[in-house]
Amino acid sequence: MTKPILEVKNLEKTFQIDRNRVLKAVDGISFEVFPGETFGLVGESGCGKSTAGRTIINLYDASNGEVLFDGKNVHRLKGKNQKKFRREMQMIFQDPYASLNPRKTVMDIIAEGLDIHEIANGRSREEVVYELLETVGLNKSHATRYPHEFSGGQRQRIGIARALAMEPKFIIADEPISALDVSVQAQVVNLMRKLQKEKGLTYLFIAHDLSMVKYISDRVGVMYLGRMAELADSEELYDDPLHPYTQGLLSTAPIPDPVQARQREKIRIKGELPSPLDPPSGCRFRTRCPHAMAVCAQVDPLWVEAKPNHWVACHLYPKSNPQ
Amino acid sequence: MNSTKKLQKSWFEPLAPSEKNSEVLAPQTGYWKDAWRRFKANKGALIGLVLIILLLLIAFIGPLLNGFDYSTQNLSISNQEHLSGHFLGTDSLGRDLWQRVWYGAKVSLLIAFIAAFLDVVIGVTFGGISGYFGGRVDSVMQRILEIMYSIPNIVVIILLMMYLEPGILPIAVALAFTGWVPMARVVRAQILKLKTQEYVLAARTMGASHFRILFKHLIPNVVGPIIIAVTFSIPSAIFFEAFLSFIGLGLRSPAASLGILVNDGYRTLQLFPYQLFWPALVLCIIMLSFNLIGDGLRDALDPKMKK
Amino acid sequence: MKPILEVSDLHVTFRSEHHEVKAIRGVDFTIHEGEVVAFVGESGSGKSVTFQSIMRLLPQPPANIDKGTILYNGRDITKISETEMQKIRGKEIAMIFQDPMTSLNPTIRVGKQIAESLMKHQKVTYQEAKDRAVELLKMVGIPSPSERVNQYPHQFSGGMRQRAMIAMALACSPKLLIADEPTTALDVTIQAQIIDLLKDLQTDTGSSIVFITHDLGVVAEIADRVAVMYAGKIVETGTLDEIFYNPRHPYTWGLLASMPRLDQTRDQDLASIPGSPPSLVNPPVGCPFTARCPYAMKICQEQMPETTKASDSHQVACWLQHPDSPKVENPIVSRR
Amino acid sequence: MVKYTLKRFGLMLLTLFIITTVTFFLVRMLPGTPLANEEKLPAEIREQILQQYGLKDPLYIQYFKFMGHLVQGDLGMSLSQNGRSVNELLSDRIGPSAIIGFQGILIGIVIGLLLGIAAALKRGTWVDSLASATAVFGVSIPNFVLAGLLSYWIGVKFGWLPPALWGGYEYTILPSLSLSVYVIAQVSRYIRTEMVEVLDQDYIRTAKAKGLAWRKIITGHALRNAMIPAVTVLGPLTVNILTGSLVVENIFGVPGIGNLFVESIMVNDYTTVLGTTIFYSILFLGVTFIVDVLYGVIDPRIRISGAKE
Repeated sequence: MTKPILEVKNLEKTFQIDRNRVLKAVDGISFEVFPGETFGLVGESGCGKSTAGRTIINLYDASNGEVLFDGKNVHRLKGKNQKKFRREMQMIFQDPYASLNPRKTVMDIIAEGLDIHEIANGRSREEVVYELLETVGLNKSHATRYPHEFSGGQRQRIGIARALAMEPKFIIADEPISALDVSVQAQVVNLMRKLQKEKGLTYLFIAHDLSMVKYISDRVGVMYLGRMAELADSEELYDDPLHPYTQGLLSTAPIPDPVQARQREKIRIKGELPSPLDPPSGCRFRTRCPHAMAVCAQVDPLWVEAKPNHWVACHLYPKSNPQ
Repeated sequence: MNSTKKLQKSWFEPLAPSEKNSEVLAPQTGYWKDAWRRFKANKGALIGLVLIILLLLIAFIGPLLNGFDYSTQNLSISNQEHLSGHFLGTDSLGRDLWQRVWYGAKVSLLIAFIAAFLDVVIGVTFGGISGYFGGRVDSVMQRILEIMYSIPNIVVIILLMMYLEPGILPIAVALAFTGWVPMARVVRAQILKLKTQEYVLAARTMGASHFRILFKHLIPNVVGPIIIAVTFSIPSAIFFEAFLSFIGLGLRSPAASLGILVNDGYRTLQLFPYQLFWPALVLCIIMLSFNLIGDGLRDALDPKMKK
Repeated sequence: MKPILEVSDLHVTFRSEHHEVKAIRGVDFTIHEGEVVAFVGESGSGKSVTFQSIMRLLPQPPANIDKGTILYNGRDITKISETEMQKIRGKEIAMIFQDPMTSLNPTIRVGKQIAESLMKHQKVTYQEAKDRAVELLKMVGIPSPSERVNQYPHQFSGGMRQRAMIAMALACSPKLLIADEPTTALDVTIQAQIIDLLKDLQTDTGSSIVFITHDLGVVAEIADRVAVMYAGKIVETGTLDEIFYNPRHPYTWGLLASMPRLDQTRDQDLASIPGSPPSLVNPPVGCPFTARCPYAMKICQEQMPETTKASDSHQVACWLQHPDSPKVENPIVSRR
Repeated sequence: MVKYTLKRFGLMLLTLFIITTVTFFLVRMLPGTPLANEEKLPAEIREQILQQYGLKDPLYIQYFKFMGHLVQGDLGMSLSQNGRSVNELLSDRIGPSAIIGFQGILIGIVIGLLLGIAAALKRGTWVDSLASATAVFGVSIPNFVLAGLLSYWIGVKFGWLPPALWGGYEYTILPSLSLSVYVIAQVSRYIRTEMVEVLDQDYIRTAKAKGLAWRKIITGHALRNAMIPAVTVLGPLTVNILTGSLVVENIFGVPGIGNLFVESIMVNDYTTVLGTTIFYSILFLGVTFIVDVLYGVIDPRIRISGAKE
């Protein structure tokens, strides 16, 4: 087996809300991402998936645990290694309106990385930008324009071009399509897939839409209230979800097919997300779980490989139970 | 299908991709061009701009039109409302009012501009540091700001003026002493909001330095609100300068500023109201113009910040 | 089934000093008693504007109904006075909105906000209305309703607020409920709960529901009939099965194909619709979808297609339906 | 909520302490002596007076003495008015100031509110234009100019009201009006903005969708929510009234605190200047504090969750 490009080990990220309250946004998650694959991170709002992504790319310091990129801890990088990391890992953002500086032209936005790292590799800055615009399906004439003149989908392409300018190996896509219209979502997803094939990119794809994550990812991790609930190959996760939360998510995810919608088994997740400031003891999901047992309130389930390459944290699976 | 008249067969041939109207982009507009368009559409603002330009022109050219100066006294022609050559008459010491008004206007404006400049320097630095670095730095600076804000500024200015020698620079400094506070608040709030914007995060993920983020991403996006705040701090400075002279803490005669002239005008109000009227009119026009321009800029530069 | 709402040739324009946006450009449809009709479309397609203008919720100016009739129970409500309209709003036709955070008044207790509607339409006292509000909150599944009724919206979670909105809308047992993207702002698990709730309430009360959404997945869960909107027009309407399994309009094909299904394999690309919707400041003279349509013909640029019937319940506005046009197969394999 | 109030109160006391301290040293370090105007006094009498007022002590002793008295509410003796305490002076003068200040703010708020609401409801009509014209003129005409114009035209030219001095009720009208114009401008502008914003909110649409009458929506939903943030404008208004009172009282010869303050500055009466400054600070801080607490009480989001967003 190849070596992972990214290893996340027991990562924690806490925020001090005020003197007495601490928000554990990410509470000890571990996973690996291998070169050339797409790893999907899925969960509802407040589950910590975006915080995880931002901690991995070192926008936030880790409160505990570590993130290894190419074997090096990203939070301890200095000097040249730091610079190299800033080029090799890039991010695509959610909001196509807020992610581009409104006062800059498309040229300057895309070339920002080139300017910071002084890399145009002998070619002129313009040439590189023009080529990138072509790559993402825009053209030269767009370079002198400002972001507000573009549609949401076009802006997202500009964001992708900006990331590509650094010739990265790894891209974190933080809900890149959730702000876009349905007909435009597919354009962006197809573009991302095309780029992955052509450039051998590795993706960490963060989203709340299970069907899109499942479609684009090789492997998927499901997060709930700061913890990882389940992790498996995407087909496997769909065919045999182990965690009751994943089961619920799969059965509630809207599918554009009335017959299937009518026929599928409906597992409803009752109640609402508890406050992340005051999460339930033991298994985080127990307050909404149809299978909750006494043990769930007392003991944190262990993160175990219930089936080959299929990990889960749930007391229904004997190995998860530490006793 | 009544309107389906004679549809020709050829119309049902597929269109080549090149024949389709491809995506039309919104017309190309820069931020400033757009802002200028909105500003022009605002009649009040335009009037304000024209008034202030005219006023500045007259303030510089006007004094050349009669041969007097602002300080020469001639008691033999005191308090003459209509006197050839003296367009606005003379004051109680026989000084030419036309000269004094324009000289005073220039002095008042100079003080206001210096004060506004100091406001920007102090306010932007303070607000920028406080907002950008956040955390403990911010909470300490925020406390200072709160305290500064809760002291009635007029009291501070008066106390300072009792301490400082009246002069153009001291007055400007005293005005800036409290004047920077609103500026700092505006800048801090903006930076606080902007620094979590995704384009700033994007710059950080690419390894941009603090310097680059502040000057390439944040400050350019705060320029609008800063300009607006400056435009409003100028009339406020003009007001306070005049106010200080009025209560006797500002510049003193024979120097002239609009405040001194208004104050002098009051002494003779009952008998010679024109001596109050002219300087008061110029003062009001300046204040009005800047307020109008400020309103226009607020709508033009920051359509969302209409407060 | 008796028609309850019949809209024909509705045109709505937003006018400002600088330009006009022709948001709705000739919309016809009928809602029958007891059915759930979904209106699907992208942002800017006019689905929300259609119903907000029917309810006269849009500020006028800038919005203006230029043309068209809206028959509610046979009566043209474009002609009635504002006071008459107030008797219809909330009592006959109720509405719930996308964002439950901003759609409730933050400074008024939830119970009072529900009671307002009852006091207006059923002339009951405040106390009676409040008692009824407790029942309504209970009906929409809010635990300990007698305490909740005295709380403020910010004390409710997102899902709870949407339930409260539903309780408010159903207070006077309206004949028609317009749900404008009621689940878009909610998480998937909560979205499913709200859809279940709406379905159950619809079965119990037998009222009609118009469900406005951009999500075909949600449509598949709830609708009896579907209307697909694009650039201010309805391009296709039909029963749920007709739209999903026998769609006729290339835009509907595109929409259906661009959504991944949970059982979709990864080797095939998603079919995507190139480009983005046209600006409605200067809408194209012909079919608005022409620029993005893989089957576009010359006629499409020149002339708006007529609405044709594919079946009694199924209508399409596309030149491909014309006998002279080339035969195009529905590219989506029927997955029935 | 209680915690929030206490915290605000603490901050207010701290601010007051800082202002008092800074003012004290600033005033004491002023060039020239308080008795500069009475240079002809024999040396020993000067000494005696300085002794009597405690001005011979080292500065820090004076400071502690002063703070000690201040805590008991004693502002010390006036230097210019023999034998009178600053407290006495202030209580003599507070009446006229309070009357014209209160009337000014009342007129300002009532007219400002009506104008602002009308402008927001009739956006784009002549009412709106009138309101914005009033607002921009109101902030552009300095109150010392306005006061002069009112005094000259209404007082001298037409003789409708007394142009100056202090007597019966009619003497309060012109000063109050002079003070109120700025208040009208600020309040109407602020209310209009808030109101327009509130009318744009989704919950107004919800109320409309419930079938409520427009009038009911305005009174039951919009006004209430627009007024909550408008409470905060009271703080700046107080400062303005205070600033205005300094000149307006001077121009109209109103025997108020503003006049006292200006007179004391002229004659270097340090203790009175100091006392008046402290009085003004307490007034302003008190209003700010009340506004803060009031805001918390009338906005349920703060009252119940205890935090500003």
